[in-house]
This record gives sequence, structure tokens and C-alpha cells, in this order.
Amino acid sequence: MIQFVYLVPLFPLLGFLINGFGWRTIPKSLGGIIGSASVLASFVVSLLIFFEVKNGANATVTLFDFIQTGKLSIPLAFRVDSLSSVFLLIITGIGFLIHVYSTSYMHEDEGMVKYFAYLNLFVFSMLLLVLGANYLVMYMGWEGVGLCSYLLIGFWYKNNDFASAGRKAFVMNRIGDLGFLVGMLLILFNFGTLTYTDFFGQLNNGLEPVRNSVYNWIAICLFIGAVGKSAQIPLFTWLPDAMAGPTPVSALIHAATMVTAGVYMIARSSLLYNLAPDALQIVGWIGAATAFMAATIAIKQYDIKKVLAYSTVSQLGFMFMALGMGAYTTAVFHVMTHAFFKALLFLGSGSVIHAMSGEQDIRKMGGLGKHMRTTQITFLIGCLAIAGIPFFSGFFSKDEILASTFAQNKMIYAIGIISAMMTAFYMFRLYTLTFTGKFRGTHEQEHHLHESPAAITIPLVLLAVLSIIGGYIGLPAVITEHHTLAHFLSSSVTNGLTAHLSHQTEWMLIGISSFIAIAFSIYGYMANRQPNFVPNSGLAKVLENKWYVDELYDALVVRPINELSALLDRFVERMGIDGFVNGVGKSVRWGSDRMRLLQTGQVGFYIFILVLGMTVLFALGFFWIG
Amino acid sequence: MPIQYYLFLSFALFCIGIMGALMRRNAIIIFMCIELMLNAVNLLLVAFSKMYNDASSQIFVFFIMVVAAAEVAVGLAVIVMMYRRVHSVDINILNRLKH
Amino acid sequence: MDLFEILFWILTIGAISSALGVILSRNPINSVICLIATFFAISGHYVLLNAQFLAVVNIIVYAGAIMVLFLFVIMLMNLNADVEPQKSRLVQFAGIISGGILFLVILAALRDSKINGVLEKSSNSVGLIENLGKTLFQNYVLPFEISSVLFLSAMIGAMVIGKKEPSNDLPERSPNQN
Amino acid sequence: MLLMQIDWLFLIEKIGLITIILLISLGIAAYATWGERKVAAVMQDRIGPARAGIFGLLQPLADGGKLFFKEEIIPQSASKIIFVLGPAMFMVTALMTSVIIPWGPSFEVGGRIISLQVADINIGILFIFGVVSLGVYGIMLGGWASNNKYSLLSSIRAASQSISYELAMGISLIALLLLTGTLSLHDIVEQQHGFWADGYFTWNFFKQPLGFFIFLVCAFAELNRAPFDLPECESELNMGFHLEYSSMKLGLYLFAEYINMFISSAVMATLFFGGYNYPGMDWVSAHAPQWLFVLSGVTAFFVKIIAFILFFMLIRWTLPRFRYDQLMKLGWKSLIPLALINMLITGGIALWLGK
Repeated sequence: MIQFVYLVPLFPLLGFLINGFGWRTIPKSLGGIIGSASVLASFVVSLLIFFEVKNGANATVTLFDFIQTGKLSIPLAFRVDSLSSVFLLIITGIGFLIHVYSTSYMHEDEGMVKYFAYLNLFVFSMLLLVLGANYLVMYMGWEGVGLCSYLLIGFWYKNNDFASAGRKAFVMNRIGDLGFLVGMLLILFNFGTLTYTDFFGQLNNGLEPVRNSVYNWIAICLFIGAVGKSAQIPLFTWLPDAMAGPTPVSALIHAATMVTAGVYMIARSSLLYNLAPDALQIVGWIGAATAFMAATIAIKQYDIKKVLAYSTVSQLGFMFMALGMGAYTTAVFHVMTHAFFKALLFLGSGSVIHAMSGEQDIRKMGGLGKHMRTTQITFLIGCLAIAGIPFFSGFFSKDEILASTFAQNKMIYAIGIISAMMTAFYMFRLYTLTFTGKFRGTHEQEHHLHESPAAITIPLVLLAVLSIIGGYIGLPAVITEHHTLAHFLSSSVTNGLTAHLSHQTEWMLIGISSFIAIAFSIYGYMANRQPNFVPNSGLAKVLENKWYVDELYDALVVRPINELSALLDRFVERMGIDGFVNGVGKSVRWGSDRMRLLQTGQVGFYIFILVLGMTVLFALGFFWIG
Repeated sequence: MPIQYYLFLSFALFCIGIMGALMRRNAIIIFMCIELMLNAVNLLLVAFSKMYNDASSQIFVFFIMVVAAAEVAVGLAVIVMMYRRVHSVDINILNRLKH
Repeated sequence: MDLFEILFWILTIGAISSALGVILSRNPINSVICLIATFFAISGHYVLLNAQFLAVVNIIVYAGAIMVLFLFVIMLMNLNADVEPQKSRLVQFAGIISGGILFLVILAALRDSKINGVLEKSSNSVGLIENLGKTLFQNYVLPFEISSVLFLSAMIGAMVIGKKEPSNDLPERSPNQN
Repeated sequence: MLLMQIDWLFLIEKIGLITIILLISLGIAAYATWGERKVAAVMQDRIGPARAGIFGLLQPLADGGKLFFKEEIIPQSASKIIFVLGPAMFMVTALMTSVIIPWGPSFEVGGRIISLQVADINIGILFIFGVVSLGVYGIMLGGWASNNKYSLLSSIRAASQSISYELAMGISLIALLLLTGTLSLHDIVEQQHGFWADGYFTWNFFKQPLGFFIFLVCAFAELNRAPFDLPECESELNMGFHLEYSSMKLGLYLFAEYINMFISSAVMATLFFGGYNYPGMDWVSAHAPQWLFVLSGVTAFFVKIIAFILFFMLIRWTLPRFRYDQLMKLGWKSLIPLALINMLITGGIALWLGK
């Protein structure tokens, strides 16, 4: 089955082509079926491939060479191994559920077929990203998902804010992509190849970790790409704005899959990062800072999707924390569990928004649990999972991250614990404000409240089940020495040096995090049972306004650039370039004014010049050159 | 017999054609001089064909003839039109391109 | 001096003298006749070079068709020595000089050139129509077709150009006046 | 050295042949004028020339003598050289075609094979075309040099007429060439050996009736014979391009026309009617002495030629003259498409038969 791996991206591509070219003519329901079926087909193929990989198979499937210059040869090749097969399953599996969800969620929208075309294109690009056997193919997928993200955030482009949110996401991603591109060029320049196997093979050939060496620079450049795509400090502000898109899009792209591309890339380049300790330090600190900062912001947000968005940023920060510790498999583990519960939470919030006819402000909700029981329960499961309550999936992965940070860097561990604390708090604040208490909206909205149809609830239930059991493939070392996922991934990902913790310490850590999670969950529930929404002041106001990061960027980057552009326009563009271009025109005109005196209009004169030129050429050719 | 004989002959004819084109003002005569030059080239091609025992250059002569015939058809039509307008075939009258 | 060379010299003298006649005679009709004579001399050279087919085609195409057209046009315009535009002596002199210089340059250049093929006197079959036909339709089919298209477009172009446009200064002729 | 290389006998043989052919051409042409008068007389129900000799047989000599003794006039405003060159060229081109016509079967004398053809060149038919295309110069130069507007009009008419009809003529012959596969007239005649072979007529006429018809019409036009005698139509252009000519220069023009008629009859007989072949020639060849066989071949050829000449004359006195636009329409819009279709069909059949 592995040799047919090209089928996996092929199906969504076909779905995109059909829906994309026929979006004016294809009926909505058919468009949804095409979109979902294509992803289901890839999921089936991915599943078959996964089982083969589980039995130890891995392969590089080359379709054709598309760049062939000199010694450099970059084929369009797919790398199938444990890492990519896990991602395949996450993308196609969750992707399929979200497609099914979308058939119902988007049914009112007139651009539904176009939406499915974009969604399929996204799945295709994402699959290209994780399947590529070299950085260039990954880069193609990387740009492709960026494009789809832009298209889908601005899907309701008639709203100006939404369209500019899409643009913001695109521009910020481009900043990161430049880093990725530079990293790629550095690899090409230093190693002459972009193919993983060749590149890592060269790395393996007895090279010591060297500080400030080229490895660090390559690793940092690649990490800048990851920062852009995975919304880390300082390029995280686009992700909350990206919530302008349809909610399933937020679930699929901006929570479960695309934003984890950075994690995938660093896990894929684990060998490189193992040789670049400085870069790893940076990754870890940025991850910790992001986790902390986003968590603080999430505490004071009132938009249901914004809260989830900041929690996503925060969780991504956790993943990068793990990466910074060299615990790549742990990060991938968290990617997986996070994909389950965050998709669940987003879809649940979508269900809520659906019921509230588009209202997203939690100050106007409350008591929704009475009307939509399934959504409430599944959302609760999601909250439990993300908060890190024991025996839910998030607990295992987050605990593993915290354990790895404790072993390496106590400072980061402290930040991580505080962030986890806040996570539990704001999630239960969100849950409580939304589902319990009295309804605070208008009468019309209350009258309209209803449970969502099966196409929405079934994915919710499935994801809820996954959120519960998903963690058991990576039980901590104290319970069982056999870490299933880490073992499975070890064939393609090499973890950095991890200090082993004694069982005693581990139990202690588990105890601490369990206690914190439970305590702050309850606190979050209790503190928000009787909400009163007074205008915030002091630190709370700073938090509500997201630490004024957007304003800071505006003052530090946007306005100086505008000023500079105006200056350049006035002096360089108008006087320099325009002057030069006009000068060329003027000089040609002046010259031709003189030259046209040669044009006597006398044919005889022309023939004479012709013969003369011929004679001179002959003379030159025969006597001077020859 | 060395090929040089034919080289010189065809160059002589060619140069006579050029002289004619330079000396005369009658458009038709200039046209005829061009035909003369083409024929000089044809002659050279045939000589080379004989030298190399290769038919290709004779085929080139055919193509030159075709082009020459087409050129004469169009060119003479142009000259006739010109004569109809200005009642002369003096090329020096046709200097309007200057303006 | 064998027959080949005698014929060569006769034809060469004929070709060059009649070519000079083309450019020197004041009467355009004489020029045409001289040019026809030149073509005959060149055809004679073709026969010498075993290109009989080409020789006859040369006569048919150049002497039989192209020059008739020239003659036609000249007769229609009634050009003769009296209306022949003359260039000034200086320009004529410059023309002769520059043409002569070109000839001298080429001669001087060719004197040292390494082209030293020899024309065998024995006849060969290259110039036979069968051979030419095979070469033409095996190796040069595409150029042949393209040149036929060129020819067609030239014909149509000549007709379009030469067509008398309805001009205002001529009174419209009624059909029964024809 | 040079003189040794030349085959003297060969030269003598060819010179003799050329002389004979020229004499016969001139003789036939001379008596064609007599024949024409006689035919005209018969058509118009009168006697015709009868004073000079029996049946007026010496009339051509009388005519020739008269022309020789006429005053030679060259108009003042004519260009002298070209005025003289015109009839000369016309006569020369008229006579040139006879070089490649095989007048009779080859025979052997004293170990030498003597062919009754001056030159068997491998591009015979093209040679005919070349000469035919040159024929127009005599008319054009003569007409222009006379400096007379009738002459000029006539010569331009003649030129455009002959250029127009040359095309159809050439295309009709291409159809024939597709079947013969050779350009040599000698080979073409040999292919038409006898009259009947293998259940087919051997003469090309039976293979190319349409081609022959087109060729015939074009031959009329090329010869400026009625009904295509527009260049010299008396009623419009007085006498056409030889209006200003007198004496023997006029004689040359008149004479060359008859020679042209004779030669084109010979060409048609050669190409389409088997040349010197006649039915039952194999029997004659087996049973008669060689000289008799050759003589019979030559006789058969001349019989065909004279039949054609008579046909030309009959047509002249039967059909009225075309109008000029009718002539052009016939040439461009009827004959050329017809010839093209004929060529295509012939080509298709030749391809189908696998020739």
C-alpha cells in the first residue's frame, strides 16, 4: 500500500478540482459529499498505510524529478514513516469529521461548494507538507496551507474586518516563511541537498554539536518559519484574528492541523536540532513565554472563539516547550491529543454559535446546557481534557511535557505549571459562563436555542471519545515502561538528551499537576457561577487588550514602515527611479531626433549605406578577425 | 576546373548587380539588378552542388526562385501602384518616409 | 583548353557583358533584353554543371515568366530612354566605386581562402529530375509546402495591391461603356 | 587536341538531320499557307489559288518572291535593333522545338544507330515549355518596337493570353507525365508503341482524353490562331503586332506562325497520338526492309501532323473569334480548374494502380 501513497493527497486534489471548477454549478449537497468523500478515501488509504508502517515498513516514493540542475536534483517524492503516518491519520481523520460537520454547519452559506473546494485544497496541501520527502515539497505544502488559511479566514470577504484578518494572517505567515526559505537555502548551500535522508545522513556522519555553527543558524531560521506558522511570540497575533473564518475552519486549520506544522517540521528535523543546543534553548523559552502570555490573555476574553484561540496559542507554546527540551515525541503526542480536544472544543463552540444564531460573546450566553445536552457534555469532556484532569488525554501529554521541563529547566517548569493553572481556570470559566447559570441573551435567542443536527453532534461524540482515550497510547513511564507512541515514533524521530527522573519524582510531579488542574478547575467553576461584568481596570484591562501587542506592533513596525515608504516614495521613487526612466525616454527621443537626419528617404542612399556596411563587414571578417 | 572560377564569376555578377542598384534611379531597373544578384547566388549554389555531388543546394535554388517569383509579383504590383500615383518610377521621388 | 573550358569562357563573357548591359543601357527595354541574355548564359552554366533541369526551369521561370512581367510593366508605363531618370555623374561614380570595392574586398578575401574544391568534368546524376524530386519531397517537404503558401499569399497580395481602387478623379464608367 | 575529341560522323549526321528538318519545316509551312487558302476557298465555296502551277501549287513561291522584293520599311520612331530582333526571335523560337521531336524510328547504318531526333534530352517536355514561354518575346518586342499603339495593344494581348494559357497547358501535361513517368519525348513515343497492346490502346490520347482536349485548346491560344486570334484580329487592331512590318520581316512573322502550327501539331502527335507509331507496325517491321519500315513510320507521323494542321484550318474557318474577357474567363476559370481536376484524378489513379 505504501507505494500508493500518492493516492492520499490525490483524492483531496481531485475533490478540489471538481468543486473548484464547478462551484457555480454543483449543488451544495453534492459539493459537501464530494468534499467529505475525498477526505474519507484518503483516510482509508492512510489507515492502511499506518498499519503497514506499524509493522516496520517505511519508504520514499518518488513520482518525478521536478528540479534537475547540475548536481542538484529535487524530486517530487513522498516520505512515509512513523512520523508522517501519525500526521496523516490526524489530518485525514479529524479532517473528515470536520468535513462532515461542515456539511451541516455551512449549509446556509451560498458559497458552500467553494468552501469545500478550499477545504479540500487545504487537506491536499497539508498532506503534501507532511508527506514531502524533502524540504522543498514541505515548503510547497507550507505555502499551500498558508494560502488556504488566507482564503478561508477571509471566506466571508464581504466583511472588511474578516478580509483584513485574512491578510494579516497571510503577511505574518510570510514573515515566518522567509525564515524557512532562508533556512532551506542555507541547507542547500551547505549540504547540497534538500532531501531528508541525504541531509540527515550527512548530519549523522560524526559531527559534534558546535555552538554558533551553521546548524544553529539553520535551526533558528527554520524555527522562525515555525514561529510564523504555529503562532508563537512574536508572530502570534494573527491566530486570534483568524477566528474570523468559519468555525470548522478554526477547528481544522487553526487548532488541529496547520498550526502544528511548525511542530512537525521541528520534529522532522530532530537530528538537526539535537546538534543545535542554542537554537533549542530559544525554542524552549519562546514556547514557555507564549504559553504563559497567551494563557494570561485568555483569562480575560469574552469571545468564545477568542478564548479557544488563545488557549490554542498557549497549548502550542507547551508543544514548543517540549521541543525545546528535546522531547520531540512528547510534542507530537501533545499535537495529537490537542488535535482531538481542541477540535472538539471548537466544534462545540461552533454548535453553540450555531444555536445562538452567530452570537459569540459569552457574556450573553449562560445556561445553554439545558437546551443542548450533547454539546454540553462533549464540551465538558474537552474542557476536562485540556485542563489536564487525570485520566483524560490532555493530562498524559501535558504531564509528560511538564516532566521533561522539570528534568531540564526548572524555570520553564515553573512557567509551565502557572500556565497550566491558568488553563484550567479559563477553560472552566468559559464552560461555566456558557453552559450553566441563567440565560443572559435576548428572548428571541432563547426561543431559538436548540440542539444541533446529527451531522454536528456525531463528530462531537466521536471526538469526545478520542479525547478521553487518546492519551492512553502514551502512558507515563511510572505506569508502564513501554511508551507506545514514543516507541513507534523512534524510528523517525530522535529525542534529545532527556534526563531520567526517578519514579518518586515523577509521582510527585503527577501529583502536583493533578492537584493544580483539579483545584483550578473547581476555582474556575466557582468563581464564575454568579458573573458580574464590570469594566476591567489595571492589569485585567491590559490582559483584556491582549497586552497591547497589536498596538505595539502598530507603533513599532507598521507606522515606521509607512513613514519610510512615504519618504522613499518622495525621494527614491519620484526623483530617482522616475527620473531615470523618464531620462531614458528623453535621451532616446533626443537621440532619435538627431539620428533621423540619416533617414533621407532616398532609397538609393539606403542601398549605398547597405553596401558600404557589407563591405566593411566583409573586410573586418576576412582581414581583421580571420 | 577549380571552384574558384565560379566563385569569381558569381561575385562579379553580384557586384554588377550592386553597382546597378547604386547607379540607377529607375525602380524597375533596381528590381532587375536584385534579380541579377539572386541569380549570381543561384549559380554559386549550383556550382557547389556539383562540387559536393549534393542535390540539396539545387533545391535551395528552387526555393530562391520561388521567393524571387513571389517578390516580383508583389514588387511589380507595388511599382505599378506607385506609378499610378506619382507617374514616375524614380525612387528619389519616394522620399516621404523622411517626414 | 578543352571543350568545357571553352564553353565556360564563352558563357562567362556572355554573362558578364550582358549583365553590364543591364546596368549600362539607358533604355529599360534594352536592360530587360540584356537580363534575359544573362539568364540564358547562366542557364548555359547550369548545363555545364550538369543541372539540366535547373537550367530549363531557370529559363521557364526567369526568362519565360518573370521577365515577361517586367517587360509588361515597362511597356504599360511606356518607359523609354527619354523618360529614364538619370542620376548625377557623382552618384554614378560613387556606385561604381563602392561596387568595385566590394568586389575587390571579396576577391582579396577569397584569394587566401581554403575553398579549393575541384569541379569534375564527368557528368553525374545529381541534377536529374528524379534525384531532385526525391531530395525535394523527402528532405524538404515542409519548406516546399511553406513556400507554396508563401507563393499563394504573394499572388493574392499582388492582386490586392495592383487592383485599381475606385478613385475620385476618374469619372465612374457605366457598365455599358465597356 | 580538341578537334580530335569530336565525333565527326555524329556531327555530320546531326547537321544533316537539322538541315532536313529545317527544310521540311519551311516547306510544310510554305505549303500550309497554300493549304489554308485552299481550305478557306472550299469552305467559302470558291476555287482558291489556281494560277501559279497546277492547283496553284507554286503559289507559296510566288508569295515568297513578292515578299522578298517588297520595300523594307523601318518606321522613324521605332527602336531599330529591337524592331529587327522581334521577328528574328519569333522565327528562332518557332524552329527551336523541332530539335527534340523524334521524327521516326531509329535505324542502323553501317554499325551506327542513327536516331531521327536531333537531341534526346531527358527533360524534353520542359524544353518545350521553355521555348513556348520564350515565344512571346518575339511578339512583344516587335509590337513594342513598332511604336504604334495598335501594335503595343496587340502585343500585350498576346503576352497575357499566352501567359494565361501556358498554365493550363502545363498542368494538363503534368497529368500526362504522371502516367509516362519520364520527360524524354523519345521514351514517351516508345511507350506508345503500336496501337493496341495487352488489351489497351497504347496511345496517350486514350489515357488522357481530357488532358488532350485542354492541351489542344491551349495550343490554339498559344498559336494565336482563330478562335483565339485576338492579338491580330483585323477588325479591332488592324493587323496586330506586325502592323508596321513589311517585306520579309513581315514574311518571317507570317511564316513563323505556320511553322509554330506545324511544330505544335508534331508535339501533339508525339505526346498524344503515338508519334511515328501506327497500328500493325510490328508486322511491317518483321516483314519489310528496314528503310521501308523507317519510311512508313515517318510517313505515319507526317500524316498525323497534316491531319492536325487541317484540323487547325477547319476550326479557323468555322468558329467565330472570342471576346477578350471571354478568352480570359475560359482560360482562368474553366481550363485551369479542369486541368487541376484532371491532374488530381490522374494522380489518384496512378497512385491506386501503384505506378
